[in-house]
Amino acid sequence: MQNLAIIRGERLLFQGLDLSVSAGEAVALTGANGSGKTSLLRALAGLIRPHAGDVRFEGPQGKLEPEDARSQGVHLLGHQDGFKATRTAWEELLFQVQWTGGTEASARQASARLDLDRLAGLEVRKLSAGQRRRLALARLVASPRSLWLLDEPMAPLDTARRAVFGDLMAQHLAGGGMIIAAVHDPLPIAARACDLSSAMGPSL
Amino acid sequence: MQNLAIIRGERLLFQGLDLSVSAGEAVALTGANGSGKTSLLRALAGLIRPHAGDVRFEGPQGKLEPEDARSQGVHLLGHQDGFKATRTAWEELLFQVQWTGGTEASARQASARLDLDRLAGLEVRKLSAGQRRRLALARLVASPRSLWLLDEPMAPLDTARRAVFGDLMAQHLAGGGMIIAAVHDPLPIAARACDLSSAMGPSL
Amino acid sequence: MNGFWVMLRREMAMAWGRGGGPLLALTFFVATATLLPLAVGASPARLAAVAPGSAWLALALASLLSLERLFERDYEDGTLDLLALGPVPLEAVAFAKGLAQWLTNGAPLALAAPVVAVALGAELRLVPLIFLSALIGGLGLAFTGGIGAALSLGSKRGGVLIAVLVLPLFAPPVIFGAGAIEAFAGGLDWHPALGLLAAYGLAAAALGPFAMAAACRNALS
Amino acid sequence: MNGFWVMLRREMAMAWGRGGGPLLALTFFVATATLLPLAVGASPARLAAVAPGSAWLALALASLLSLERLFERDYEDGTLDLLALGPVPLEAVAFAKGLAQWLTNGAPLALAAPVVAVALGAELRLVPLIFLSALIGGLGLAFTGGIGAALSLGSKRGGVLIAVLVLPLFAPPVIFGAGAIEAFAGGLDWHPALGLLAAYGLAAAALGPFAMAAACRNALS
Amino acid sequence: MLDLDPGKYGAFLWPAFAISVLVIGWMVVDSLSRARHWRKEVERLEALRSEAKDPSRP
Amino acid sequence: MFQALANPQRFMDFSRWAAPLVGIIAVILIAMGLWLTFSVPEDYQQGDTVRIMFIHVPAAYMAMFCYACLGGASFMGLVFRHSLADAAGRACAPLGAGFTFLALVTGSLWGRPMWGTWWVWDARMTSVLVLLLLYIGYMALQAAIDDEVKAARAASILALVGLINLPIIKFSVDWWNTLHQPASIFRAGGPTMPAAYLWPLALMAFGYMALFGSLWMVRVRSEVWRKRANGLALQAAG
Ligand code: HEM
Ligand SMILES: Nc1ncnc2c1ncn2[C@@H]1O[C@H](COP(=O)(O)OP(=O)(O)OP(=O)(O)O)[C@@H](O)[C@H]1O
Ligand SMILES: Nc1ncnc2c1ncn2[C@@H]1O[C@H](COP(=O)(O)OP(=O)(O)OP(=O)(O)O)[C@@H](O)[C@H]1O
Ligand SMILES: [Mg+2]
Ligand SMILES: [Mg+2]
Repeated sequence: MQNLAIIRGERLLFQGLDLSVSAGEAVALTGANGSGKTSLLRALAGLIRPHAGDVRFEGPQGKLEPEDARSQGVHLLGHQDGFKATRTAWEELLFQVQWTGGTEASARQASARLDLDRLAGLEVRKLSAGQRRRLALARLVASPRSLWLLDEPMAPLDTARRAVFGDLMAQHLAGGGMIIAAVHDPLPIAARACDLSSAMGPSL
Repeated sequence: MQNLAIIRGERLLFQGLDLSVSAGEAVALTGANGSGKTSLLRALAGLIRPHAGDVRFEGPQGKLEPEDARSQGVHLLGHQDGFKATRTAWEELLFQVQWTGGTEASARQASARLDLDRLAGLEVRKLSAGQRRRLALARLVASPRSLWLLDEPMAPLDTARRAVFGDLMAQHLAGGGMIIAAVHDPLPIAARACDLSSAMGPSL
Repeated sequence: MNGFWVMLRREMAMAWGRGGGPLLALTFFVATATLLPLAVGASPARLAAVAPGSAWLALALASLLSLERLFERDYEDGTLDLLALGPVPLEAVAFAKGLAQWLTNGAPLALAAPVVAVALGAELRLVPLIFLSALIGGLGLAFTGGIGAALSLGSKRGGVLIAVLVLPLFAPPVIFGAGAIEAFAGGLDWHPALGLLAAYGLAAAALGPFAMAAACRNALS
Repeated sequence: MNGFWVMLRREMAMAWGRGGGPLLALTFFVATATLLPLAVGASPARLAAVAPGSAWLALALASLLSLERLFERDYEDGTLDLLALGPVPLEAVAFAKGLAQWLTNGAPLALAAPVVAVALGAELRLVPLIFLSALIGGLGLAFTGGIGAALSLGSKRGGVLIAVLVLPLFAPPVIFGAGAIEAFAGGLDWHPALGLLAAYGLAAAALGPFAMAAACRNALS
Repeated sequence: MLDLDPGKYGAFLWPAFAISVLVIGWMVVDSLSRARHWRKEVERLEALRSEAKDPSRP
Repeated sequence: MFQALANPQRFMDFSRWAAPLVGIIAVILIAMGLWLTFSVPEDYQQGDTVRIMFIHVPAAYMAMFCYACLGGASFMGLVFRHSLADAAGRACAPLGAGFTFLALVTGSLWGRPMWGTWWVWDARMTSVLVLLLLYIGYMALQAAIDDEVKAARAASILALVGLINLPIIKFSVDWWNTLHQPASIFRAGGPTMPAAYLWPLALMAFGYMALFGSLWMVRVRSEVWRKRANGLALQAAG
């Protein structure tokens, strides 16, 4: 699926933001703390309703219903990863993958790719911050959805894993995917910069 | 209070680690994901019991009981910050400061220092990731405890705030404090490096 | 519909998962029923009179306790975000949750209800009706309870708030269920009460998911 | 001891804070008491017989519901780490929590208990004793309940597990409390039962904090 | 001289003894089978380990 | 004794022959007890139902005795952090729950002909039911926490807290007058029971006790093995 997303969000935080992302493109959202990066990502995912303006999705065959686009084409990875602390890493990964449209085989592949096989039997509660983040990233890899909305995805990863994740993102883009990532440190891939601070008032 | 901490931790994760920190010193703990940085910090704080080895604290007048040292000389800031989502930022800050031995005046000063005054009345739930982290850092500044144990303290902060936090750390050290921080990116202050990966087996 | 099954399977697995699952709900049920005689005194005549009704009360309270977690955990740990972006609408998710709740808590409780009632002194001939009414009633309790659980998301005192929101919704099934048993015991016609109970359960299962989904969306935004 | 007051003030503030606080507990109490007649039938004679006891039952269950949050939230959001590194030992923290629970939930419930009992048909002369026994009993309920809440930290099904752990510990106060009222109503000597109730409450307040603190440390490690 | 006829009380006496036999039997069987299971498991794993340690054996 | 057995290997060596031996003693005692149970004369009041006493009372004693053992093991586990003590506690709980269940059921089967009811909510019976709930709570708590060490410690705390139930059971008949018999054996001033009944009762009681001892050792052994197997499995996994 090749999507073209056209976005015009507008909130008390920022006004008149225009942003459009097309297949194969990555956007690095930057901005001071509280400038609205997380809010923008959640609005794109349809979890919060923008004060004004709207979000449109387009597929190769023209306009898509936002509901359909979101239920089949969007991965949101926020600060909270939705893992149940007392289930095993593999149980949780498998559920998230199947829920977002992947299969058991693709989950297995992603787990190998992110070096999770030896952690699969551990309870999520016992994973370290970086291990847990890798588990969350595995879902993105395992179930193909074209738009990735990432909120500070790399913070807890160590250097080696950041490089791996950079490769994964590059591969996603090469396959026609799109990425919008809120970051404070530069992304390890080429990305269009979008600074929210410029679109708003004084930083909080 | 000027402490000298002598640490010999030993766990299944790493063995025979020896580390001692004296007044005015900062240590940057690095290590791959899962190498045991968080576990080490929690062991230093006395929350988990090391498999072997022990943690000792020394004050200017000689040995300190670990309980006393921990209940009066240690700040631990982990991934979880202990804020109640539905209370206001100020209420939560004030409680944490008073609990760790500070006063209302010092809380007010720290809030100004970290640029939190405009957020004081907001519920913690509404703060952005970086704002919330700043709220957590304010506690360290407001109640004087000599050993700071920090777990990836800077990840959600924006560039300007990282500089501010660097100043705060430098000031703490200058006043005879100690810092042990688990990080993936370099600290903005001079710090002795301690790599956990070298003391352990293959990374997970 | 694949998403629905994935969801249902997960909910069932989490409820039955290691650690006992329905066993704990049953134990709570038994324990509540144990406290009752301690509180109202042990005279058998007095107990027998209130036995079936009290079993129903314990049923409602036991359901209530297990309800609190229905959405709250998912809300706090971010699962609800994920569920909102899934292949099926939140209404189906809510339905799966209610159904799983009924199957993993309501059904075992329905099995235990007659046992508890008899232990408190109910007559043996009431057993089938107590089981049936508890089973049907459980459907209503699960789905109306879910509404309360969803509405209290993000509030400070979930537990008590749910109770306050849900107890009024629990009143009709308790009336109908206990009423059917009462009628049967008194030799009256118990079909209407049981019919009303079933109607209530089905209505709750049909409408509840919409309310739950709306409440979840509201909590997320 | 300064730390103790900071802690107590915070707990009280959180309980009374915006959103209702004890009001919700009271509402739950009233609602439970309302369901009872629905469940056991409205015959006044039957109700009056079980009235004081049912008030006690509702009291125990209402305490139970509000208990779940006593430690769990603090455990999950990292507050417990902070509390473990505070100026006073965890035992004092646990005591402050139990005390706050009693003051903000037990005391209002004790005020409501006589009202509910009278509404269900208890005699007026029972009122002072119902209040007193509920107030004293609340102390035991708060502290033994806290033990269950702390023990179930980090387990899979907090709510129901607490119920299972705590209900056996609730049995003695319910027996003593309801027993005192029963004895008084029957013209017997009610002092021994009330004395036992007070002894249980004091013992729970004295020993409970140690068990709670041990359980919290265990959960953190 | 064994008095095995409890008369009208048989309905209570025999179930009491029967259930005692059942429960005690369950305790015995459960304990022994658990012990057996874990003993076997230890033996199996130890065999596995000695195999792994000794690469000369196939 | 404790010091010696606290070493798992020494315990294994000891229990290897002690468990079957005590088991055989249990069988002999219970067999003799059963023989006497059915050969003593009927009670002039209770008739043949008095024979239920010989399984009811030992079960009731064991219910309490197991809980006392559980409390002791829990205490040792908490204070000395010894894994064998945790295993000892875990081994007590299901056995104790079994005996408690038996005490309840046989008591109730005895109560029907004697008092005309299966169950009354008097203090003795209720407190025994509470004992069963405590056993269940202990096992449920242990099952609900995955970290084994933590589970054992949490359950131990519960077991210690629950110890207060034991005096309540023991003295409930004295504190409240209820349907249930007051103590007739372990009382100040010596037993009040006819000697003819004392013998089978004593045999059965000691038989139950020996049975518990034997099964307890078997269960502790399987706990030790289980730990060893888990350790080996972890090693094998790397
Ligand atoms: C379910 C109901 C019952 C329960 C839970 C129960 C429980 C107990 C317990 C815990 C004990 C040992 C207490 C002690 O050491 O003092 C005991 C002893 C005894 N029970 Fe029961 N009992 C029940 C029913 C009955 C009935 C119906 C009878 C007889 C009519 C009976 C007769 C006795 C006798 C004679 C003793 C020995 C007392 C002594 O010598 O110390 N029990 N029972
Ligand atoms: N529910 C809410 N009600 C009121 N204000 C809110 C709410 N949620 C967020 N805000 C405010 O909106 C602003 C933007 O928050 P957001 O989380 O989007 O920032 P961010 O750019 O992600 O910052 P960070 O870099 O710190 O993560 C913040 O100032 C925050 O206080
Ligand atoms: N309770 C536990 N039981 C078993 N293993 C655990 C437990 N807690 C942590 N671990 C394991 O211990 C290792 C160290 O975890 P820790 O959180 O200390 O790592 P870390 O160095 O902080 O890593 P990161 O950089 O990802 O935060 C991890 O492999 C983790 O899976
Ligand atoms: Mg953000
Ligand atoms: Mg870490």
